[in-house]
Amino acid sequence: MSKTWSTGLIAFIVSIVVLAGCSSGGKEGTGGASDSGGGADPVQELVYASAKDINDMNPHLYPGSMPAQGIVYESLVENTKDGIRPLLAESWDISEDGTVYTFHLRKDVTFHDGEPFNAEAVKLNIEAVLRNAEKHTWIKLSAKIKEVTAAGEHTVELKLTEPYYPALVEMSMTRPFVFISPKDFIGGETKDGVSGYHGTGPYKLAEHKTEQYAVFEANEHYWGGAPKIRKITSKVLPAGETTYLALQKGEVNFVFTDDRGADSIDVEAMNQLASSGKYQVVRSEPMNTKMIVANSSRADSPVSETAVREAIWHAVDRETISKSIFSGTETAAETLFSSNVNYADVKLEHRSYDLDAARKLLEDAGWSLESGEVRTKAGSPLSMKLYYDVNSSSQKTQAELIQSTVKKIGMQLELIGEESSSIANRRSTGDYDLLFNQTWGLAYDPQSTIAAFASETSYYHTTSGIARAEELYRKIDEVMVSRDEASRQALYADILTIVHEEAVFIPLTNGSVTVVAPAGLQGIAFKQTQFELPFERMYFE
Amino acid sequence: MNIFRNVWKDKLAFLSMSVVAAIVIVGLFAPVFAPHDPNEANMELRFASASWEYWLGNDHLGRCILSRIIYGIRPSVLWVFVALAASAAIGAAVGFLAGYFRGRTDAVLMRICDVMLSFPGYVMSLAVVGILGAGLDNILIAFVLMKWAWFARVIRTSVMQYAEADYVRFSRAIGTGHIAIMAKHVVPVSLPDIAVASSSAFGSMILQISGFSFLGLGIQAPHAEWGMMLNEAREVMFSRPGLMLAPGLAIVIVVSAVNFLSDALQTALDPKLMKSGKKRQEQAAAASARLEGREVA
Amino acid sequence: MGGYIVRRSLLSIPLLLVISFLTFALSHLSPLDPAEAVLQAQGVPRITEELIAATKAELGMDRPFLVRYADWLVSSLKLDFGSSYVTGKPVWSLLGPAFANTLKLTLISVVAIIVMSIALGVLCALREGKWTDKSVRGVSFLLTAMPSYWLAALLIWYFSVKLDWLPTSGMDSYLSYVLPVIVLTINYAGIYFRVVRSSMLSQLNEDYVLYGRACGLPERNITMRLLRNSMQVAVSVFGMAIPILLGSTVVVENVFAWPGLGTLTVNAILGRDFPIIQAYVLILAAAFVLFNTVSDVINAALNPKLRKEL
Amino acid sequence: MAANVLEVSHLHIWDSHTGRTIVPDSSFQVKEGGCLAIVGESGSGKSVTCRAVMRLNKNGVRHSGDVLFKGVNLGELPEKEMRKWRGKRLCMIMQNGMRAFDPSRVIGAQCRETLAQHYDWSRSDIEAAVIGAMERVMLKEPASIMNKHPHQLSGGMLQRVMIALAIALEPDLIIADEPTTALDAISQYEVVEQLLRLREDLGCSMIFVSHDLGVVRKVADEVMVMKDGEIVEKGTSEAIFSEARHPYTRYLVGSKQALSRHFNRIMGGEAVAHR
Repeated sequence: MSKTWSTGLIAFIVSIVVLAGCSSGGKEGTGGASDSGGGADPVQELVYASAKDINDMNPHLYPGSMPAQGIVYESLVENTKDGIRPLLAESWDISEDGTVYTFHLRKDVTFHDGEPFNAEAVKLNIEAVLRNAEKHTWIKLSAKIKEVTAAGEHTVELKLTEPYYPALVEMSMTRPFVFISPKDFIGGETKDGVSGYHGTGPYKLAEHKTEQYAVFEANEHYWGGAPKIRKITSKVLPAGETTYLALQKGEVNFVFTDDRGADSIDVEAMNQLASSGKYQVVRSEPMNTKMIVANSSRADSPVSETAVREAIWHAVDRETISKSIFSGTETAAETLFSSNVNYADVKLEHRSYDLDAARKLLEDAGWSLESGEVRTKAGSPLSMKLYYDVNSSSQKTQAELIQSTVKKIGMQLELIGEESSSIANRRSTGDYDLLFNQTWGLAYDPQSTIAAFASETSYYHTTSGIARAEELYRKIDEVMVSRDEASRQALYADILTIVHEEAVFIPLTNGSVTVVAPAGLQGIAFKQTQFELPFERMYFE
Repeated sequence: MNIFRNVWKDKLAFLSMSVVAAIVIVGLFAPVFAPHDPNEANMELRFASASWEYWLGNDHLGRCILSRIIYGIRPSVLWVFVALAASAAIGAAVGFLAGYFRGRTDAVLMRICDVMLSFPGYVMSLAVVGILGAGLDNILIAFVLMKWAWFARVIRTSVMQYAEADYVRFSRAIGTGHIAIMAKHVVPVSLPDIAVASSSAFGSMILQISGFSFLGLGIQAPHAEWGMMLNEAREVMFSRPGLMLAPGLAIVIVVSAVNFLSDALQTALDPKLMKSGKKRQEQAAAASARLEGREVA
Repeated sequence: MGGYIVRRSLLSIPLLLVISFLTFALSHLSPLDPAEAVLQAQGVPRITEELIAATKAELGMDRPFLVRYADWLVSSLKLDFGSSYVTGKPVWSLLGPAFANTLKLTLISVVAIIVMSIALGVLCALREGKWTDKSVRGVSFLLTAMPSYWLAALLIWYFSVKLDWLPTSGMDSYLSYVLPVIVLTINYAGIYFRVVRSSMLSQLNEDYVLYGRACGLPERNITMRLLRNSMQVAVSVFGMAIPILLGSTVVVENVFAWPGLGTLTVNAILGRDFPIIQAYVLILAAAFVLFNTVSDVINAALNPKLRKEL
Repeated sequence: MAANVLEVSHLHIWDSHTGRTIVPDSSFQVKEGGCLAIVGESGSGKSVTCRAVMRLNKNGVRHSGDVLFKGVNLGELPEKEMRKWRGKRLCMIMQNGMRAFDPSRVIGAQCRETLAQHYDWSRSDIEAAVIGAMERVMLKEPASIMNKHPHQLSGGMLQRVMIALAIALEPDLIIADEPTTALDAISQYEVVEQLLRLREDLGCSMIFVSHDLGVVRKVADEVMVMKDGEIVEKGTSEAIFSEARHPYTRYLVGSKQALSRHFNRIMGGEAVAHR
């Protein structure tokens, strides 16, 4: 009996498997998003490649994709090149003492689910954020809001515990002070998840297939007018070369620098695409500075010495990095902020690529090359760890290049590639010698970046080891409350001079946001941050 | 030694053996063979094509690809071999104990092996790396942790055959110590089986470890490793497909040489096993058991 | 036979318990505090001591280890693996669809692997030592020696770029299955066909082959006999191919951007999303044990001698 | 005088892999209706010779020389034709019934498969023929045997199934390759009885391979003794058993005598076994 039984079993398994295969294939064929790729006809549709899933779109938490959240949710005000501009708030008043902000909301705004956007909704949203305050300590405003009151159907009052000069800037950020329909709250809260993702933005989330794609459709009732691009799809494509192929084949038709500053395809590939005539490559003006951050407070590491940091600065061949690694698309950065950044036009001495100068600095500081290839001082070697984002190929390439050059001056760098979240964690816990980082972008520079010098979550460990740390922190505190332009300018100059002299932020290049888009796409623009793009302004002729 | 003489006779096996030996020697003495420093960047030579000075051209940092391939032998092949040897040694020890003493020892040890083997090896390596963090050392640890049980199984089976042989019984009867018996009668005869088992696992381990490096979980930059080189080449795969060639071929050559060699070892052992149809069937079953050791990356 | 099935199944229960315990304990080996991992995974920009303590209480991590284990085990049986640290969604809602996607890929590949290995195995066994046998084996050796990602890259380059026949990645249509399935099939069929071949060869010398021929049966009938009998060895091997493949598609999924278990898990590992890793390991280990049990039972059905051993 | 049904001349068998000669040069004949026994130790080339006649040696094993079956040179027959002759005209009975049948299929299916190959009969005709043949070899409940797997039957029963199959096929020559070696004494007796009856009923010729001289004496008309591939002696049954010339034959006869006595005792006790 057993023999026939087994034969039957084989047949059974095989047939099941075949059936499963057929049925699944069939389903995919009908329900897939295969038609979403941009064809020859310029339909008003964009499919952009994204390394990661859009993830949880809850705007009051942090796992979600910022570009995606940026088109679904909006803040009260917007940070632009020309300063703070109205968005969901038509206008606002600030009380004499600087502690009460009164926002007058637009009256023609509804959430995607039809709920009205009004003072009550604003109050509920901000209060929900504040009830989860421990997750938002990085944004100082969250600790300074005393009360939110609805002073009328479309008037909201925000009372602060003390005056706070960057309040509006922080209100303009992509998260957490943005608004989701109160109907999506679960039990009056957003901190444990939300039941839907209805914002007020130009696009609404229509479909989300985890780890595959997310579809955003134009919001017909958008207060700023329905966007011309009818549909935006975020397609998950983890690897660079797949993205390039997908672009070539039209499976995706849009690519941009992601929120971590990494491009999913390399410059050469972009140029190839552009020369094919199907695509255009658009770059923003320099948005931020990519840099290596040195941990001055790590006493047991050579990196705590100014001379060592300066030597590294001298050993970075920015020109080559800019020319070879970025094919000239990013320019060499000699200072932490490029001079077009507000308050940053300060005269600072450039440290050029000069290995002899670097060697001399080390020699003078007592690091001598006795035997072997690595300098030593009091028996300990001149060796440090450099952390880079494992998903960014350009960081890795730069790290390897720098490692190879500093070897010539008798310095040893150990390279460690980690996930960006892990690197952020190292930055806040001080568990690093050197790591790659970037300034936060035009909207945040210099004030937010400089405020972060003193912030424990950001650059506290970077700056706290320097001799003039106290002075630095005092000046940072002063500049945040100073209301006089001239003294603000002087303070910023002092601050920038101190960190420059201490060489704790070793600049590499000025980064920009790059967009690869179909040749016919018009209206490509950028925001003041590298985290979002204004899709609603784009259109096909 | 007969086995090795047989392997010698087989031309293909001889070729494979020479290839493996050559690779091991080149890897061991990498500084002698490599024409350049594998980590020395020279951006002027970025993506340069082959030249008399750089036979295989240069990579994205202008480093010598040939030198990197040569230095890459160390993590890609030699360290894998060390991990293999470690897990084979642990497995052999357990296998000897279980196969020789039988009874309760065997039952307990085999239960443990069962548990270890019921974890899908690749999945667990992935999990261990995920928890301990990326890096070649952690991958190797994960492999040793996952592979020893499989060796223990294979070796136990082989030991059981020999432990029941008449001369072993005789030695036992005249009161020779366990360790002496094992050292004298059991270990030497099961060595060929260990060799076959290890060689059949070797190729797949090379593949798997390079796969981890490819996923970015393996060795850290700038050290050269073939999987890592492929990962680097992958970024410019369509603009410069040539970069994928050298490390890819290096892996294919080593792994096929190792596999051919393993196959030759197996056939060299065969005459003993193949005489009767019944034994052959057992062999087929053994082959299927071995298969689990040969998961693909 | 019934008794055997019961005994064999009972044996796998303690095994599953041990596995589940190790799986659960595994995430506690991490140098990172789980609560901290949760916060990091959620991308919270600033992590404070109080926040960690609050998170611990919220996730019930302040309870004793064994209590948490028991709790986790019981809910796991109901496919409730807790919530993802990163997204806060139930793990199964993420793992389920990914599992389905990987399963589709795996099953189709297993069918292709079985068909290929039987065809090639039979061909080579019948032509043992001849040119066909040697060349098929040689080629299969080279193909199995190829890293799957390398092979995948070559195939993408040729079929998707040069010829533009197939999509490069994703899971959008039937055509998306073609390349991943080919890569997996090439990698595994090269191994499995050797099993079929060697078990065919072991049957070739059996008397029933000679007797069948002596009775004037055509070769076709003889081959069918061989096939039927050698399949008994192969069936257990093929049975295990399913769980092995389920756990080994990681690299292929990575290259083809397949929204399956591998992709999900690699991301979970990089994001230290332990509940997903735990659930993944538990599910695959359980699949392993299950298939192992089933293939043992099948073997016992085929070979009555084995039944007595238990 | 009876014609020769099989004439083998200068049969040379060798292993093409190693080049080793297995049978250097043997010639022999089987008379129409006669039974030739091939005797010798294992490895003396008996089975290889039989398979050479059937053209069924393994890949590596080659042979030369003429094998004339009823005047037709089998070596020149196309393989397709040869296959039709196997079973129908030259039938084989194997040593080990347990292994001669496909272990994964029931006996009946295998019998039907064989008969269907040679006769253009309907399924029920075939069934009836098999059942009839089984009854003739004293197999009880043929219908249930047909539904059993080989491992559910005893060696003797399987041997008789093979004989039954031979009966149904009605061949001109039966080659029985050690049909009794693997059996216990009682089954041996039954099988030998059936073989004898088979010859009587069908009037066919037979090659009977064995190293059991007792059985040979009972079955064969002529005996051929092989040693290391060579035919050392050939003659009628009586001649070999009474006046063997070759020392090896004498040694065989001598050493087997003691054992044969035991067998003969059982053969003599027919009545006991039948009850």
